[in-house]
Amino acid sequence: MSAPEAIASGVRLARVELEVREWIAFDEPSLRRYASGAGIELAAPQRLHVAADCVTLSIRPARWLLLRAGGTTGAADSPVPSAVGACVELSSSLAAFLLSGPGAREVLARGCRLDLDTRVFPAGSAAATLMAQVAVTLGALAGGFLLLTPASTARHFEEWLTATARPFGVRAAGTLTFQELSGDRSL
Amino acid sequence: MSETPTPPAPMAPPERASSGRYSLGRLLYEGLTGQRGWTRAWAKPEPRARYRVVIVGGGGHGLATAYYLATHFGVRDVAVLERGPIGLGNVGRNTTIVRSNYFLPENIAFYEFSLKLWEGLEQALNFNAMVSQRGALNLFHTEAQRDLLTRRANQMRLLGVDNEALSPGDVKSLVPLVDLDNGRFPVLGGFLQRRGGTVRHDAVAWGYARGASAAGVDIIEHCEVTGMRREGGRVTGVETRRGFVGADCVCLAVAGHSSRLAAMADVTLPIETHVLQAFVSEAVKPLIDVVVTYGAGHFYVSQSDKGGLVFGGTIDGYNTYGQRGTLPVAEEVAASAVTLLPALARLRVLRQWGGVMDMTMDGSPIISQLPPAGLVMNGGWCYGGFKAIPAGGFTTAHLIARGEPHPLAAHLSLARFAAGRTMDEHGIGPFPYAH
Amino acid sequence: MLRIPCPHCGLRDEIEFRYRGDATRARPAAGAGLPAYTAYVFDRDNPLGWHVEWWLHVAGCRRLLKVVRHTATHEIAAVLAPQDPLRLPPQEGS
Amino acid sequence: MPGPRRIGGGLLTSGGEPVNFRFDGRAFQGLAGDTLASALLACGVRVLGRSFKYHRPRGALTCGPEEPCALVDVISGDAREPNRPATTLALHEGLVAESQNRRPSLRFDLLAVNDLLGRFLPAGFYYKTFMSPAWAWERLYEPLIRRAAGLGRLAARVDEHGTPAETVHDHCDVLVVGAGAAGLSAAARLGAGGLRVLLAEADTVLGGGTLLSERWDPWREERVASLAGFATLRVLPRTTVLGAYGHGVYGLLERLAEPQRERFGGLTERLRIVRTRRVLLATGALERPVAFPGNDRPGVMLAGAALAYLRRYGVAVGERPAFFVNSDEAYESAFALHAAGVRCAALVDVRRTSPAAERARALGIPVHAGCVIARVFGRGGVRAVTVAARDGGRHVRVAADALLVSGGFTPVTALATQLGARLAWRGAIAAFVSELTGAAGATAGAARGVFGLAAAAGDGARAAALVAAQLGVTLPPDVSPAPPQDAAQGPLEALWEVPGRGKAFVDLQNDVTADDVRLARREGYEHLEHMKRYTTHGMATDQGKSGGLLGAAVLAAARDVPIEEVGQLRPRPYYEPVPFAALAGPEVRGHYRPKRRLPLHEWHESAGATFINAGLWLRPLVYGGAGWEPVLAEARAVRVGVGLTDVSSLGKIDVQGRGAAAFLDFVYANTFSTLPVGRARYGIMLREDGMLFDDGTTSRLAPEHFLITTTTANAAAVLEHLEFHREAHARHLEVAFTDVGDQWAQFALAGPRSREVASAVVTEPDLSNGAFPFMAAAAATIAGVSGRLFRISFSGELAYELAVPARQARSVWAALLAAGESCGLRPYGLDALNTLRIEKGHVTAAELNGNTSARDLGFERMLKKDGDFIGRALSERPALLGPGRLQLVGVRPVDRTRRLRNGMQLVVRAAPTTSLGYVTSCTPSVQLEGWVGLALLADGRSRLGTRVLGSSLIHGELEELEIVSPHFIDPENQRVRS
Ligand SMILES: Cc1cc2nc3c(=O)[nH]c(=O)nc-3n(C[C@H](O)[C@H](O)[C@H](O)COP(=O)(O)OP(=O)(O)OC[C@H]3O[C@@H](n4cnc5c(N)ncnc54)[C@H](O)[C@@H]3O)c2cc1C
Ligand SMILES: NC(=O)c1ccc[n+]([C@@H]2O[C@H](COP(=O)([O-])OP(=O)(O)OC[C@H]3O[C@@H](n4cnc5c(N)ncnc54)[C@H](O)[C@@H]3O)[C@@H](O)[C@H]2O)c1
Ligand SMILES: Cc1cc2nc3c(=O)[nH]c(=O)nc-3n(C[C@H](O)[C@H](O)[C@H](O)COP(=O)(O)O)c2cc1C
Ligand SMILES: [Zn+2]
Repeated sequence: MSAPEAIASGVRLARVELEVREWIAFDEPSLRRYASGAGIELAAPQRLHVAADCVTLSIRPARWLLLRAGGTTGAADSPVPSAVGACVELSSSLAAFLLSGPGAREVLARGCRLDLDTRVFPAGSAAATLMAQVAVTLGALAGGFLLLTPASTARHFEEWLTATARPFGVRAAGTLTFQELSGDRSL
Repeated sequence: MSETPTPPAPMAPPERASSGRYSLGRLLYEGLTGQRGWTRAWAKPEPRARYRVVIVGGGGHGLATAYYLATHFGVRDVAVLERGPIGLGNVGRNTTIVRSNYFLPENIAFYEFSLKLWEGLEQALNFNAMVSQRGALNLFHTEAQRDLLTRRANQMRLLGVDNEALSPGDVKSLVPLVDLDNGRFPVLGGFLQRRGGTVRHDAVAWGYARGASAAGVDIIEHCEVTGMRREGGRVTGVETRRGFVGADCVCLAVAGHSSRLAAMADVTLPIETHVLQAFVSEAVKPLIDVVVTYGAGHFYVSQSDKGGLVFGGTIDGYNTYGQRGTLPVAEEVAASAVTLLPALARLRVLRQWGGVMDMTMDGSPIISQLPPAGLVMNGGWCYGGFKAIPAGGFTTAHLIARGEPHPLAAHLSLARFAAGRTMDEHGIGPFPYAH
Repeated sequence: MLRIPCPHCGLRDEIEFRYRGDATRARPAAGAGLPAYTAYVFDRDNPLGWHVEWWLHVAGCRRLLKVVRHTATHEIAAVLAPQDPLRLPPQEGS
Repeated sequence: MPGPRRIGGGLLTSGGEPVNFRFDGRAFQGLAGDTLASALLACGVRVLGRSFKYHRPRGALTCGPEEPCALVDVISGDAREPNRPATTLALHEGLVAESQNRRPSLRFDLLAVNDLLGRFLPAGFYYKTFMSPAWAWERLYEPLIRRAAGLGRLAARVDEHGTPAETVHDHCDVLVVGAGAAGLSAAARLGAGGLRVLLAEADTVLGGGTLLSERWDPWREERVASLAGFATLRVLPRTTVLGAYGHGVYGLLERLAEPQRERFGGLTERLRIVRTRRVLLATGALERPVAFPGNDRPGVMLAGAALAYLRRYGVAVGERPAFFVNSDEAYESAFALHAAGVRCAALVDVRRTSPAAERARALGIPVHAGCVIARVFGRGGVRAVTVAARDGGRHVRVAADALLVSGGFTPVTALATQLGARLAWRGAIAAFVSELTGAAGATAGAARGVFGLAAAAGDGARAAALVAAQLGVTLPPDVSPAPPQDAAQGPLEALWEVPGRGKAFVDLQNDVTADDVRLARREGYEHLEHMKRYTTHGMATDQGKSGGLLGAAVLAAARDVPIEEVGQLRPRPYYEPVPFAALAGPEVRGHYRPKRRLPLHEWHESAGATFINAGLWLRPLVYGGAGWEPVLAEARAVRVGVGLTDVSSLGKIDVQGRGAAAFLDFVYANTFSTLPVGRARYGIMLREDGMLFDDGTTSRLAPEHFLITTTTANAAAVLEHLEFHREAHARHLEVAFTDVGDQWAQFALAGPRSREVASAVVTEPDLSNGAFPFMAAAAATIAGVSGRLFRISFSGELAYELAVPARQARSVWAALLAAGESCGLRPYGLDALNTLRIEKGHVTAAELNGNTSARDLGFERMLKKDGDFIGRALSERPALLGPGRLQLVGVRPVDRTRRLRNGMQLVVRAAPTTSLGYVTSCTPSVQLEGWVGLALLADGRSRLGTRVLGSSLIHGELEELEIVSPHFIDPENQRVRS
């Protein structure tokens, strides 16, 4: 008889401290030029791009989320010229989590309706979706899933995630810094 | 708007039903004679070439319209054309709730008239439709909801219609399974219309069919209407799968299919067709004695006499003619059920289905003359037309027989949209998928 | 349950979208008058068959999509951007 | 081995530990691996329950989830779970079960009198009586009927943690349903092709029909073992596919095995939602009964079920069973029982000859060919049967303690039908098949009428290749071992009913007899779906899985039409009844909806706030204390000094782009393109039907940059409204919207002394009235934090709204409290805010109720004279401009000691039942004496200065009210500009 499905165990849940901005392109080629001039690589659609000082995520056409270390300023802060696009400060708007470990996919399958199989959603993939009834922006890193969620429902989301991950032996892994995220160079 | 009238008496008692009278005595007699004496509840005639009135749709409203035409308005030259067997549309698949607790005074008066007709229906039809005035309870969870329901209750009481406010404690003693706290949206109280309740859905179709048939109406099943014939701007009859049937007046009573039938006469209606789902649980011993409607999500429930919990939620929210159930609605409805009535957690849901409904742009029905002469419609019932079957049938019969709207249904004319007299109970606006 | 292939996000469950109804009715010009607006706001063809409809992908890209869907089978024939011209499959029957 | 009827090992019970359990209070012992039914049968217990209507004693008809009769209540502590099929209920130590629907006991049931009165209680009898007097239904008949109806009794133990539940989302290329010969071979082939396969099997073990044949053990074991070798294949045993939902979505119910339950906090079942590209239905066929008098007696069982009890649990259901069959397949049971040493009393075959009959005779089994069972003796359990020749004449009574029946096999077509496959009648098997074709997937094995295990295995491989090809995958050559050969089979002869006296059941749970079906037909309920509803055939917990077709066949015979014309009952989800908890998933009770918390939630909590639900938000209503007093104290502080409130839940939308101003002119009824940078303006949005949709202030931060605020309730809807109208109707305008609601914490600092407090924390800009006048908006430095400052007022007092990034909310709020201490600054909640705005005559959701127009609320001067905007055209419909509209007014009780109520109706004495409008919002006033309220009143503005009656009949209140202006304080708007 077939053995009961073996379920991967072991997950870690950490909060991540990030600054977040959204760049909006009114003229996409110009914004791209502007970005590369500022040393920022804008991710391809539905992808996430990791660089040492700035992670970019593309989940909406002509828009990018720019993530960088808390309390720092850099190229991502410079205002986008209005002929090219716009930018909106969202650091307070989103809470960030990193869910990692062999059981992470199993945990997310209990709320995320997307196919997160490694062949379908490999490291470097990004998506916006719903989990536990709240908006979640999901990025697959080599070392786990980055989860961005609205600040007002972050506690609800965290409680849900923790409860869901309990059978998988979840460990709270404190707060990570941006460097610990972007150190994930395996992409 | 003043108090609602009492229901009228039939012009003449219906002719002796061809199926004979139903009674305990007859049951006993038939029991001793092998049940040989029972005959068809309604006749199954061939369609004739023409009728004074052709009603399209053998659902609740079509059959009730025919019944009242024949018994109260003296119009017996009537056919009901039904594309399949009668009573398998929405009348045969709804959650069977009857009540008259509405916001707008015009609607209260209309639905109250219906409730009064329900109250004497079984005796009039000689058919036990199990009209069960067990009470319809609406719960509220915020002060804003309390205010709205207070306004509604006060409006009903002005019109002499029963409705009372319940404290959380009253709610608990009426429905002990309710979790007043429920962790998210505590129950702050409820409003109870004691005269509300449930009616055995199938029996409504069968009872009206039997009554109409006995009064001379031809009920013609498996006779789909496929086109409308017009001469000089006037509808003169319908094309059917069984040939042309002429009529002085054609009445559409096809619920979710109203737009399609109206289109046959080049009329575009302010209607979208949406699916509403219902569910039934396994039968169990009595659990819930009234109709309960949750106020913090989409869920309402009553227990059928057979023991199954009959419950439903909201529409799927996109146009569809598919009578199917879907998972997201099932999840939402079950989550609401378990939140409000956590004791149901281990009860099992048996079956899930859907019905396609004619959602109007303001959420209220349409009983109206349509642009071409000779064409009348009864429709736009949205998810609430079961309770309206007696009044809908009666007032539609009035419109057909008298050529003018019944005063209680005058506000339901098609012209209200252009005029700016929409009957929007919840103030949602022209978004049927959100009603 | 519908799964809508969003051109930006991929195949997604219906709960990520907000339905916005019939997409075939053009908004009349300003001053077109009451009858034109009444028809625009209230009247619907409501076909049993192919239906062109708006869906806003609120939980994804937040783009407005024009979806061609069959109202009986729920088959989706096309998902277009608002400005894309329509290619409507033939309506069967009458 | 426990139980006198246990005669062998059994696939599932061999080596099992003894397990103690109780049934109806009696202690029994079974084996690990048993079901309740197998354990009781092993102990010789045949009566497991009472039927729905006639309360006849019943045993188990089947050995699986399709069981109609043997349903029990499972009891744990004071909780009872009703209607569990004993045939699938896994035995565990200490299990307590009770039979259902009997009073006082299973052996003696008072309502068994219904059986004797059965002749008076035909199908639908209740439609013909209990009609008068009208009141008696609710008070007499219905309560009696309700108590008699229903099966088991639900009793729940509800603890604060609730019932564990889980929903898992799965994705695959092919969902294979059923792991019989067909499903196993199909899954293995698909796995070999590298496809992502999910194999779902309802049973606890894989194998389906192969489990019933020893010859097949090696093949099955090899195939099952091979599945583990495919990295992309997952097996889900104990998992039933509940329904097909279109677009490749399926709902599955997985029952957790005992060891898994603990890990998941006591979870017993989980819902799986599978999205797949194709489905392969290998759901097999179910054996069906025959209608004959007494076909429901305990001991009457399906032949295949008896075989299953023997093979799976080592239980012989009888010592001297008789058989009643119409096909060769059904002989397998007789052969297996015979081989196990059970003597067969008689094998009654309706057919005159068949290869299997010859084999049976050769074994010494007494075969009665061309015969039927005419009668069953034994109310509490089969004692004997009468065998009658079909052509009349010969009758023999044969002693037997079980009657094992087979009327043929009905392919399981539920899922295929839900997917739109057509039914086709197949005379050779006397059943409908419905084969899935096209893009949804394929059907294989007995589910499409391919009976015989080897044939089914081959058919599974065929279907796998077909589906793989559709997905563009060519399967590698098949190297699996050849299965055993099928024996040659004689043809089946359709047999539905043996006429005779006495009740012959077609639906054993709902007690529907063949006579009921005929009665329904006579009364005109001749369509199958009418017959179903009139008799309740197929409406029980088993949904007619075994007997459904039988009822249809009896109906066809009564109507004298071919069964194709009658069809088969419409299958709907759920293939197996599913607990509410499993469908609901984990988002229930405390997690039913997300809680949105303000950035200062914890501060409000520590300050003793009472919270209320405002949509998903938790907002502080008042700080400390119940009743009006604390509310009015907070409001008074604002009127006389200064107060501070958290308005962070307001919707905030960032609008940027060259087309921003033009777009706002299009979506707002008033003009925004003329708004200077650094200023805010109150705006109203209409729906396209001309009714008010939302309101709020919008500020111009830069020439091409605006910030919209919306009401809390409509925040999401407004954003969608903007996005929709931009993309549908204004694509020429370059404009982008971003939800910044959670980004900004926003506080209202209000009251005559607010400038003092603001000046202490705002270092930039200059707050003097000239430099920063009413409706000014600017970037600001607030307690060292860069934020935004708006001079807007909801309370009607001099006021500022300060916005800072939510992360800085705590420190800024603290700085404000500290700065305000000397001025007596008081935090105020939503109730005080409401009091203040009512006094000022500002509207909220209670007035913007979806049925009010701009004109109704006195906003007509805001409507643009020129240019297109959403809602313009239809806001000018005749009835909206004409008389009779409900207009916003203020109301006060003439007797100042009396109170108002929200939802009070307004009438005049001359027409006391005609509503002229209603009170929308009211509050005790801090400014004036007594209560003040806002109301919507027919032609209200022309009634200013008159009186009406406020009627709240549910409270028994009738008050005389004066109609006044809705602006109770400062109608000239002096204070906000001071
Ligand atoms: C799940 C669900 C729950 C509901 N719950 C409630 C409730 O609790 N309370 C309540 O008051 N209301 C409820 N309703 C609404 C109510 O059932 C309907 O509004 C009402 O039944 C519609 O009127 P009807 O009975 O005439 O419609 P139907 O019974 O649908 O009758 C229309 C008939 O027209 C026939 N037809 C269609 N096209 C043609 C054609 N071309 N030619 C001939 N015949 C045609 C159809 O076959 C059908 O029989 C519910 C509806 C659903 C689906
Ligand atoms: N002449 C005969 O011998 C004869 C006649 C009729 C049927 N049969 C049976 O036909 C079978 C042919 O093999 P097969 O593979 O086609 O059928 P099968 O009956 O062996 O397997 C079908 C499997 O599907 C499972 N199943 C059904 N519906 C399900 C659902 N909704 N969700 C999950 N699982 C579900 C069942 O539990 C079963 O294990 C043989 O097993 C044989 O016993 C044989
Ligand atoms: C009030 C009510 C009670 C029902 N009770 C049962 C029931 O006990 N058992 C059952 O199988 N179906 C029950 N049904 C559902 C019907 O079987 C059927 O699904 C429904 O009427 C829709 O028809 P359809 O499934 O043929 O489309 C009930 C339906 C209604 C409206
Ligand atoms: Zn998208």
